[in-house]
Amino acid sequence: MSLQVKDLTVYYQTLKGDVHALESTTFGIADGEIMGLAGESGCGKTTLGQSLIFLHPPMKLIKGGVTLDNKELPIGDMERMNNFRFKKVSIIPQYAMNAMNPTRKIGKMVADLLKSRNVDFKSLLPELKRRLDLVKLSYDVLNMYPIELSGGMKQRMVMVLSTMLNPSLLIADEITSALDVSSQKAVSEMLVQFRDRGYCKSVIVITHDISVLYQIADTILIMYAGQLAEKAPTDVIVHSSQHPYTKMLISTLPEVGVRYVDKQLAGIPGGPPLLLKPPVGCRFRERCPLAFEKCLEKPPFVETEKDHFVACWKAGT
Amino acid sequence: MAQPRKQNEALYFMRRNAKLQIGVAIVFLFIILALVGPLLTKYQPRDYVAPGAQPPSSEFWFGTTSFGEDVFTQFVYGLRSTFLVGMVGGGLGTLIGILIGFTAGYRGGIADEVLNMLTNIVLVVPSLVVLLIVAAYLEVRGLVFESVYIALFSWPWAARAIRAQTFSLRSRDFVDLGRLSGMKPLKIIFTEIAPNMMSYLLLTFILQFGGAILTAATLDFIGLGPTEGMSLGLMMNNATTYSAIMLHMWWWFIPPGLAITAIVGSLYITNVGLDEVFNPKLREM
Amino acid sequence: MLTLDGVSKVYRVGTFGGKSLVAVNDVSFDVGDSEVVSLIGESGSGKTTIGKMILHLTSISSGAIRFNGVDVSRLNGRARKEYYRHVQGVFQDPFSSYNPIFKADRIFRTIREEFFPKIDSHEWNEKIDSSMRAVGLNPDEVLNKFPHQLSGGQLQRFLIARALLLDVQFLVADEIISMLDASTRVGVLNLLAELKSRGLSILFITHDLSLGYYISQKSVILYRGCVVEMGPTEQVYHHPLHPYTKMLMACVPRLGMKWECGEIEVTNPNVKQPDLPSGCAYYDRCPVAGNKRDCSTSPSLVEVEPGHFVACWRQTKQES
Amino acid sequence: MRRYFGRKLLIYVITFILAVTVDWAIPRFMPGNPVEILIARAGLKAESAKLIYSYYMKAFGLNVPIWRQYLNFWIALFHGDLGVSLWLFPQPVMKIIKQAVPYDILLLLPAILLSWLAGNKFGAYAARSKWLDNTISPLAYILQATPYMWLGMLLAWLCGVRLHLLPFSGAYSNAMMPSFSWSFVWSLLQHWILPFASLFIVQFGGWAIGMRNMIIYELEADYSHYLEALGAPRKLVRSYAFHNALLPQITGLALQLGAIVGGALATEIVFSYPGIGFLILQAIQNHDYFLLQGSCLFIIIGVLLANFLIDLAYVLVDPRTRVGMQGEE
Amino acid sequence: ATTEFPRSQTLYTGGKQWGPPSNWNPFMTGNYATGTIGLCYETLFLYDPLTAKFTPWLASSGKWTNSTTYRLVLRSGLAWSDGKALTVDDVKFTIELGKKTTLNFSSLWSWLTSITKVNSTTLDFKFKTPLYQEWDNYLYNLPIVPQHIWSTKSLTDVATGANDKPVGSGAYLYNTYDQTKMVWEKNVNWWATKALKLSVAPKYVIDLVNTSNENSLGLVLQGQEDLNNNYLPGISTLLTGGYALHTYYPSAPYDIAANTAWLDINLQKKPMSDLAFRKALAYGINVADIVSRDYNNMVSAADPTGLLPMWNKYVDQAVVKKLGITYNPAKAKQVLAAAGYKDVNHDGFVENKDGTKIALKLIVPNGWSDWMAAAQMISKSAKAVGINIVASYPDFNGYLDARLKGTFDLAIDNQANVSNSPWTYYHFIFYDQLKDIPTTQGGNYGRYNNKTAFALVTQLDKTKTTDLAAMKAVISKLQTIQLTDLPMIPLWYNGMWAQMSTTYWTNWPSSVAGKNHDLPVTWNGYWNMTAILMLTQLKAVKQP
Ligand SMILES: Nc1ncnc2c1ncn2[C@@H]1O[C@H](COP(=O)(O)OP(=O)(O)OP(=O)(O)O)[C@@H](O)[C@H]1O
Ligand SMILES: Nc1ncnc2c1ncn2[C@@H]1O[C@H](COP(=O)(O)OP(=O)(O)OP(=O)(O)O)[C@@H](O)[C@H]1O
Ligand SMILES: [Mg+2]
Ligand SMILES: [Mg+2]
Repeated sequence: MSLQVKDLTVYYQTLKGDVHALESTTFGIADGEIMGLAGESGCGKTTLGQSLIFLHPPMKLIKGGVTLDNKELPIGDMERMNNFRFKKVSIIPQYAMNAMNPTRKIGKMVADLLKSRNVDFKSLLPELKRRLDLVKLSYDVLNMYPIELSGGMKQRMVMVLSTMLNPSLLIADEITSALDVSSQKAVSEMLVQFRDRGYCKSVIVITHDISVLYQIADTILIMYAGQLAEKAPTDVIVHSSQHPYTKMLISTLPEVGVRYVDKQLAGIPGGPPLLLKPPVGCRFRERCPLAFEKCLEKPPFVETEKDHFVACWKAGT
Repeated sequence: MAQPRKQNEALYFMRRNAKLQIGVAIVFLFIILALVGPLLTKYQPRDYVAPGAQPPSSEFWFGTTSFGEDVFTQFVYGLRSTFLVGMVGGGLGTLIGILIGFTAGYRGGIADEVLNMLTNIVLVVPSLVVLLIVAAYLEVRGLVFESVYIALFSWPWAARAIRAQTFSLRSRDFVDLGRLSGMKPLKIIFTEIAPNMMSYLLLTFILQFGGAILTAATLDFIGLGPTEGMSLGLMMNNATTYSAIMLHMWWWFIPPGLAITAIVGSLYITNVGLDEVFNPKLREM
Repeated sequence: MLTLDGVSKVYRVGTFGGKSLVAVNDVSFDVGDSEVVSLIGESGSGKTTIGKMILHLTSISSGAIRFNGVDVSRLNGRARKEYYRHVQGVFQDPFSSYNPIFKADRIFRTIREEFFPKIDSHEWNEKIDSSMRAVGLNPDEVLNKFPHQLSGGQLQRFLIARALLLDVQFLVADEIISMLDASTRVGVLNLLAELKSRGLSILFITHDLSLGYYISQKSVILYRGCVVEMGPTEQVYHHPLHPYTKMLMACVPRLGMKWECGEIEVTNPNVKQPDLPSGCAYYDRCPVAGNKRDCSTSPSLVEVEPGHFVACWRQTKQES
Repeated sequence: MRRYFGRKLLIYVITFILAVTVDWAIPRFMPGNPVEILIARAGLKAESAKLIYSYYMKAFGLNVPIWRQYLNFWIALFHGDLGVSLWLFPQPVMKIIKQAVPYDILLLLPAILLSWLAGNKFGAYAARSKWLDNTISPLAYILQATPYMWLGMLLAWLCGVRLHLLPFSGAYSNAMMPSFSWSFVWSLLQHWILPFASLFIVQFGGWAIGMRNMIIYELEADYSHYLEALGAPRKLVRSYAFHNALLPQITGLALQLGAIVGGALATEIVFSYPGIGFLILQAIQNHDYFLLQGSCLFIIIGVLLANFLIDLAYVLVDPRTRVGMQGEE
Repeated sequence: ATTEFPRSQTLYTGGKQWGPPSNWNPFMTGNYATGTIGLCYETLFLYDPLTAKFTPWLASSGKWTNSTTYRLVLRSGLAWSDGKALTVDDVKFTIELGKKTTLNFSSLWSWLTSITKVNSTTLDFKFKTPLYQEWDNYLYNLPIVPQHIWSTKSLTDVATGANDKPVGSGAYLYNTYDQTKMVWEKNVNWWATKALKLSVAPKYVIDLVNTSNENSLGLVLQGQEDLNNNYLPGISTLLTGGYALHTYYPSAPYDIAANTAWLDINLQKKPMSDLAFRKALAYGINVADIVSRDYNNMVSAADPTGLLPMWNKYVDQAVVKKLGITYNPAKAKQVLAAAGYKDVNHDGFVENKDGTKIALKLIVPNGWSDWMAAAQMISKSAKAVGINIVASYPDFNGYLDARLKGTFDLAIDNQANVSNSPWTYYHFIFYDQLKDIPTTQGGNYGRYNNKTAFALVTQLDKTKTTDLAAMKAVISKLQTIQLTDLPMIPLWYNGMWAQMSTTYWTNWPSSVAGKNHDLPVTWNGYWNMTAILMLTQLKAVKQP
């Protein structure tokens, strides 16, 4: 196991009280695994990703721990965590389009960043060039300013930069959401290539587009309202999921080939609960067609089959 | 995104924001002084009530001028004009700014270009210098008139800010929706756009208010202020012409300047406070 | 019902109209009665611009849009208001469609003020009630709330209900579900389909091919402001003729069907930089483009099958 | 890029023409006749005054139609001729202004540049922690709100009258004529300190505040978060934020110039510093239309020119303007 | 030029120059640099107003040989500072310049016929109608310029040229100037050293440009300015403050009276056209208050005739006793009531006889601080008797304009200065404004129209200066008219403001017996009223 998250609980501290954005999450990612992280907007995907690298106020670590390559990740300690950031854990943020300093040449910024991490920029140049080639960026981009690049190019540049030090864990937050289908495909495939070439060991891909995950992820983790719902290999999630939420979610996705006149899809009625004062027990209870009394207790996230974890009292039954 | 919640929050933050409270408190203190001050004194600002050049005493709280006018009386009347100039000058400046900002921001196109150019022109012209020219040739100058011509040169800042805001609000979908409902542009501006900028307009007004006070003080000091009445700038002007500095009559020139500094400074601090209240990004600081 | 006839939109950017940007280039298509037409294209291809021109929110640079034979751009004052009685729009971001400082149902009030100033309250409430039910909202649940207290799906339904208050015949739906969550988007989508069956014509703007497929009878594929292909949805999706459409179809991520591994990015090997000032807009990315000369003029739409048009020199050549 | 400059230049040219026209027009359409004043001032014998009146009208070019006067004004302007001063008759306005300009440069240039640099450094420093921010920023706000002349009066009183530390009037000792001697330079410096200080202090507050606000915004920007997430040291993040925050401060400088010049005016008056501000006051008090016109014109041109230079410089330092360079700012 | 001036040999003056020195043209009376006439160019005589005596200066004597011929004898051994001799040709040339071009004294030629050179030191002036009073005025005011330099100048330059680096005959030479000062350097070859055994004490006279009252006060208090001729508010409180200050009179009013401040009344407007109203006004103004509060007793209240104290002998006390008006509020109210001015609407102010409101504006130039305060006080004391006067401060331009065009109601004015004859005073009050276009108004801004009075002024001008009785007779008639008709109301005497610092120089002029009684004033026209002699009396203080 490259990454092991145990009982991680992170709240946002706000004036109205704590937002329980991440509650007792426990899961692992194997070496070389690309794990997709999906769920509705606001379910805590970004929070999870951020917690693993840059847990800053108003986020607050309530409990839990993370180990990466069998070493404890001091995620709650800003200073100590710095030794791991970029080198061991890295991120391609949701806002990759604006992630680069608009007034510095890209090359300069890369150099500054590397130098500040005590890495010799010069000696990395050939490698940098190789990776730029891989993502189809010309070497000249280093001499350009971010605004001279298109959105997709910036996205790829950040991808290269973030993985420059071959981190064990890469967190890719919504990196394809703003792209056209063609670029989406390209970027996704690059991500796979990065993993394949060992630029990064394990990857967490955060998105709400399950069909993209289906293309690239080895496993998919479904979250609902701050809690884990289900984790399993991609095919299992798509074709034989056990959590009612996952099932319903998959079934709502329109696809080319499905027409209203032929087959009417149904949505999930209702909406997710507020995380400020989340209901006890299973948080999906309200919307779940299968809900019963037991659901007032929080279902544990258990392995029902090999590599298949579900948090539902009715799972497997 | 969520404004009503924001308003409640705003209240909450207002109560917690020390800058805002201190700023508002000081400004209010002076407003009250301006309101009740004239009742506390039995003199008129230009009355000769005592021997000249008296230092502050229990009878003449701020001392007297060379001629024996009561500095305190002048001070409280001066405060009144200061607030008047702030209100009228700042208000009018904001109003012109709003007018031009809304028009430019909402209409866009050529109207925007032209107004923008006008704004830029007035912006780069050293306004005080032009004010000097204008004021120098006016025979009789009143307080309100002074406020008006201060406003005529101070609006560009407001216009720019409001234009930018309008510009960003204009492209919001609810404005388009308003148009789809057949609303007239003016109605859209005032019922859809303006309410969303209230906090912004308030901030703009406060800045204009402070700016007008400072400009007026400078004009008065140079001797181009109102030809009648009393103002804080005029007090400083008098203090210099009658050599208060050389004669160590500090009680004559310190209060007016101090009041201006305190009022304008508090306005600025209030502004930051309000900004912090309205702008969640700054709250964390 | 609605016809676009050679519509173009040129934005002037820079001071005093320095540069110009052709956002929409000579677009023609029509939407029939009770028909859903989906307008598909990537970001910046001019979809929204077309929608806004139809809604008379932006001026038309050239060409004409006709609604039941009437030139839309001529409408002003009362006539324009009358037009809005029949043609309405719903936009992408449900949250920004509401003025955040007012309650959500204010949008109804505006409609009443502008279109039904004389109606009495009872009648009006009834009207609201019925149109709310039509969009599947429970009035008691949603009335008198601020936008942030409602979900995106509810807000979009609200907007549709608003349109239904009027005698609306044509709806421009600009990416109305792309901001919604998977769990709620289907509901709104189904609602549109339902409205269609009640006789409404819809221009469904999207960049998501599967959504377009799900709902529309006719699809128009837009690329850089030009229509590259259009026709009955089935034909366009299953027999794409234009290389761009083909590429799109290949890139759509589908559950249960993995992308074919191949070129990471599809580009025209002949082109280093987009240096074609005129001509086929897709030339620089086109993998099948011939040499430069062949594509140096812009191809016009050619009907390849009944109702199925494509603008590609290759197709045209094959034909002839 | 060319378009950008073209546009800027257009604005400047229009501004210039308008400003000059206003500058020319106001005295002419105001009541009163400058020559009458000159004569009244001379205390001439009535019998001679009549003769001298027509003589002066001609000398000041006031005896031709108004449009002709306007034309002549422009023609003269391009010959560097701003007319003859009434107050200091028969000195040419240009000569008087030329004598004053060095003092303005001496006072304004260091005050503007140093306060800008120091204010920005200090503002960046203040944004560093809540504690610093809560103590230093309010102080900076107060400084910014201080009327220039009042601070000047305070300084003059404290440092000059009370403590006898520094002279507070004029540009150098009355016992000297300008020369390249140590004693002269020393005297110049002593007289310069107080007016400089009052300009510096007020502006310093303004820049510090501006910088503080900008930096806070920059530190909240995505690129800052990205850098932090990658573990970049605070130093790097701050230096990026500082650099980016500095850019708007440059445009701010251009926009503030007019106001600063206004402040300098008041300061020069307090300290009887013989710059253009002081000239303007004298021109106003002595009804010297031509000198007033000339001085104001000079300031306007100066501010426009400085603005233009800053615009130029800005393009060099901010790649966004260089690459984007489209309509919106 | 010199770049540093040793303090102990330098006299710093100030008070005349309100702007940088801009010209040294003695014919540009308005704004030539301090000392241009007096230190550099000299006049034929000096005049001492305190003793009413003429002192021969460039001239050694002058007298009327008959009623239309004046014979002038020039001193011998006179020289210009460039070494050339100063001769009668220069004098003749100078005065004839006024015929060639428009100079301030050009009107002289309307009654002067010719100048003839009798011999190398003597000139005869032939007059059509000799104006004796006015001629005497020229004798100590007309600067003599060197023909060898001025004959090369164009006439424009003569009239309005700056005349840089002037060459004169006086005690000082042009040294240098800058924006803040004019520097004069002692002329070691000055003719008077030999001829009159006079030697000026300071090596340099530096006249500082006034920038503000405050600044001047600071300089004087710190001993950086030795003589200041500004009105410095507050100075009287400092005289005893250990500042080494000296004034002409050791006690109030401290300064010699220099001119009369009076109230111009616009006689063409209602109700000022009514004599009764003017009388009430005159009774209603509390001048003592102005003197004590505004001026801290640095001025004294004016005589009802307004004639300066030095002209006391011309005041017809009988007339004053009979007609003179002084502050008396009760009387003012009584006069108003008697004339039918009543407070109809009970606002505290009387209304016109026809019931319309009276609201008079009293204008003084903005920034003239002592006058502004005085206007306030006038307004206050007038209000006390029921006359509504509002002080108003247009700027100087507006003030002049209102006065010239006659649009004002009331104004404070002080243009008639000390001179050799009360004629200048009456010429100003009874100036026949009707014969002049407004632009060249020479006085009488109230538009008083009385042909008799105008004729009397001319008659006075034509009276021989030696015929004191005749002069008095005319003046008495003028005073009767003045006090009867009240065309203006005299208020107070402005002083020859002179603050002297004894830090570096002593032996200043003083009223004290045994001290020199020269006028300590650097204003234009005062050097030749004995101020130049002050420089010969000064003694440097030995600095430790
Ligand atoms: N700064 C914050 N302060 C308070 N609550 C926050 C903050 N940021 C996020 N939250 C709350 O935490 C929860 C999880 O947010 P998060 O951003 O992780 O969701 P997400 O799954 O990434 O959503 P999306 O798909 O919209 O990015 C949400 O309910 C959100 O409202
Ligand atoms: N007001 C405007 N001024 C200038 N250019 C504009 C304006 N509005 C749109 N454009 C440009 O016109 C082009 C088409 O824009 P449009 O919004 O129609 O695209 P879209 O297909 O709706 O894209 P998206 O999917 O991102 O909404 C874009 O290149 C855009 O930059
Ligand atoms: Mg997220
Ligand atoms: Mg769009």
